[in-house]
Amino acid sequence: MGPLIPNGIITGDWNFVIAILIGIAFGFLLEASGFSSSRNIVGVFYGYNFVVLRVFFTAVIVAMVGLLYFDYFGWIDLSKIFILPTYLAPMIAGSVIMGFGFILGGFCPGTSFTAIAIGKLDGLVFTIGLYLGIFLFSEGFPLYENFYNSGYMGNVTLTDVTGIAAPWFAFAFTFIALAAFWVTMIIEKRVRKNIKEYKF
Amino acid sequence: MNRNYIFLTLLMVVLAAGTIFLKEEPEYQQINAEDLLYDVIQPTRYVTTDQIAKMIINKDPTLELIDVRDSKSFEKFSLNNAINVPLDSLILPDYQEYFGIPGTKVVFYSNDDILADQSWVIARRLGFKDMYVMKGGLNKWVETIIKPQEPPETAPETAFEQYQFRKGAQIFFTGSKIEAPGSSTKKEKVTVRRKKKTTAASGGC
Amino acid sequence: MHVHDLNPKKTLATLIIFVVVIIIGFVTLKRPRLTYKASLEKSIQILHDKDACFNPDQLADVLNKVNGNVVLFDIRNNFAFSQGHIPGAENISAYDLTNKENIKRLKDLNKNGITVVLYGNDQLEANGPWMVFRQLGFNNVKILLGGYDYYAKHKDNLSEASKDDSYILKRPRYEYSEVAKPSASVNTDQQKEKKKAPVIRRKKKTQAASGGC
Amino acid sequence: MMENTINNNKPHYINPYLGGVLLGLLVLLTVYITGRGLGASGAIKSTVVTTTETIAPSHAENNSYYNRFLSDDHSPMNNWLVFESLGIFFGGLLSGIIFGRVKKIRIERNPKISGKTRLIVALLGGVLFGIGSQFGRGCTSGAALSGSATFSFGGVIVMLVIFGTGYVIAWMFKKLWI
Repeated sequence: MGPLIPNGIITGDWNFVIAILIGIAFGFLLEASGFSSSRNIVGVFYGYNFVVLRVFFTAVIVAMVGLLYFDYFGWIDLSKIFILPTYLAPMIAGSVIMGFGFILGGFCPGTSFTAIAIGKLDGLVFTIGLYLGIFLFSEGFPLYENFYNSGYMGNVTLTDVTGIAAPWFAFAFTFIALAAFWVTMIIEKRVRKNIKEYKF
Repeated sequence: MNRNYIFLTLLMVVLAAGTIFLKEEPEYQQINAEDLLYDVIQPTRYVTTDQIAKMIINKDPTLELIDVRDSKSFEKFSLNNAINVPLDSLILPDYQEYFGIPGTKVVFYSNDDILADQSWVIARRLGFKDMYVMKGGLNKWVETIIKPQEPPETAPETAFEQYQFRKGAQIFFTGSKIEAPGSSTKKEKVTVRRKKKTTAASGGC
Repeated sequence: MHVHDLNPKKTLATLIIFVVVIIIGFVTLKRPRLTYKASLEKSIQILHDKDACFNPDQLADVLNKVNGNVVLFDIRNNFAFSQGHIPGAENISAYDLTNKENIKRLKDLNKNGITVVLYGNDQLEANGPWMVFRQLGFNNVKILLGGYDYYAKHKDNLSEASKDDSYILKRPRYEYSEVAKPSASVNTDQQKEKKKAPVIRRKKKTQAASGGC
Repeated sequence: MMENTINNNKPHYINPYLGGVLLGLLVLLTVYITGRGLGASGAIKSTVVTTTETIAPSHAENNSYYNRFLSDDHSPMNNWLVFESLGIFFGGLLSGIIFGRVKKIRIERNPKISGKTRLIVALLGGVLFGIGSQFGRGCTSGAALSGSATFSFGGVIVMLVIFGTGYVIAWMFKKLWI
């Protein structure tokens, strides 16, 4: 049955209506979970607010587990969904750069949009920065085109790389995530004792 | 409150652990057994040697001939541009790359048609489409294309047309001359007509 | 100050809804009516298994009532069956063979250890159904080599079929490389064309869709 | 100590696990409908490509990066992710209105740093994130969240490295946040 659009069950006309609706749900969840505040987000790195870790990992494990069940039920054909291609070296480099950008800016692209929506100037500036960054990247692209395309491994999944079946990864992720939730709950309580209440 | 969190944690662990017990993915993507049973009783997969000859002569780019005999026989003789995929290695991933190429018609052939048909069934179970079996196989190929039999006088017009096509194809595949003596002038006319068609289609040859 | 709601009641409710969806999935899961019992490797082995086939001389035993553990299924259409068939054969056309009742019958016959011999006009006609039933685990289903055509030709001396092997297919009847050899007046251009290395096509790996995010 | 119950009149965020479960279900729904996950940086990329193409079309065509996303039949703006990102904005607005967080324009910052510093740092962060997201083939939502959820090897790498880097370098920027 699914995925609906690649299987032609939903035609292209509805595509963008669906895009907006999904976007609204996404934006709502990001904002309602507290991602419109950079200080909430960065809290994950300083131990005073682990909301990012909680939301993010809960989302990943629910989606992972759900996908496996839905595939089993024949609702989603896992072989037809888009698997992000892996370019190992540029991906690692890019993620390190993103890590810096994350801790400096305090946002990631999606969350900065919601920050703009509730009137935060830093979110707007971050988005302008994103625009400039991508612009700079594109202008200088010929310089690192080879690097950009290096380390290509194809649209590989964890199973393709390690040979371990997907459910084991789902289980391992779930286990690690749940353990992390309990540990961070304790850490957060301790850190907050030593920190003055932050206002935003 | 803490009790609810413990319950949540346990629920999630159970859900995740449950995925491990879901049926393991089959090694190969296979079609539903019922669909396969339905597909094998359709005679639409059979194509004649004439059709294949025509496609080869026309250099039909969609044609992909698969020789399912063993490699020894394949080396001795094979049809033009055929690929050797012995039945026993059909399920090896390396060989599967030959199948499922968009816009191609896979045609299996063997000495007769049994082996080719068996390959067809296995490949169909693997989910590949647009596959055909050359009915009669190479034996029929020899009888119809390499050594075409002249139809009896009483045969309908179409049989003669077919015969003339086969004679043309024979030249294409063996390079032999038509036995000019013995054939009546009337037939020669027909030959010319058929030949025209084949040459027009075969282009350079 | 904005704080996060710490009460997980709604979370629990949502997750339980998710679990309910999964349970619904399990309940509504359609089990396929037929499943492969033989792996692909096994399915190919079956094709080499002589015991999966039924020789015409074995058929003679059945017709002479020596072997009563065999039923014959004529999978041709009604018309062909009425024109002539092996005595005692039942006409179940290939299309009907996939019926629920007939599959159930095959299952029962399998349980009772009765061999089912499928035949069509030739071996090819029964090949598909025979292969699939074998792959579905019906180890009692066999195929009549030579088909009805061979039987009709050798009706009277079936038991001598063991000496004759013309019903065994798969063999080349000609030395192809010899037969297809060009005669003296070879057109060299054509020969070159024939010798040309085959253009081997392989499926392109699916291309990565453009930027994800 | 933190309060266990929240007064509904007081603005608050939803339970993070609730947000997570719903977000996970949303990823599932998105994959179910579109066959691919969520994303955000792609929309900015489309905007960059569109503006460059409008201002300097020949330049855009000569650049091999822009060229990947240019095609004659439709504008790169006509992109699934652009509409999705518009939705993100409106979704954020909706949530902000419901929970009473939409206020006049303001800068959120650590009281120890000036607003100007915060803006400069945010801009720099944005630039870095923009560059990084192109190398990483996606940002936190596209690569890390949706990628990991679909078991993509690259997605998991991106997720681990982003958070790993964050933890490693957090001490350097401590003054910005606490």
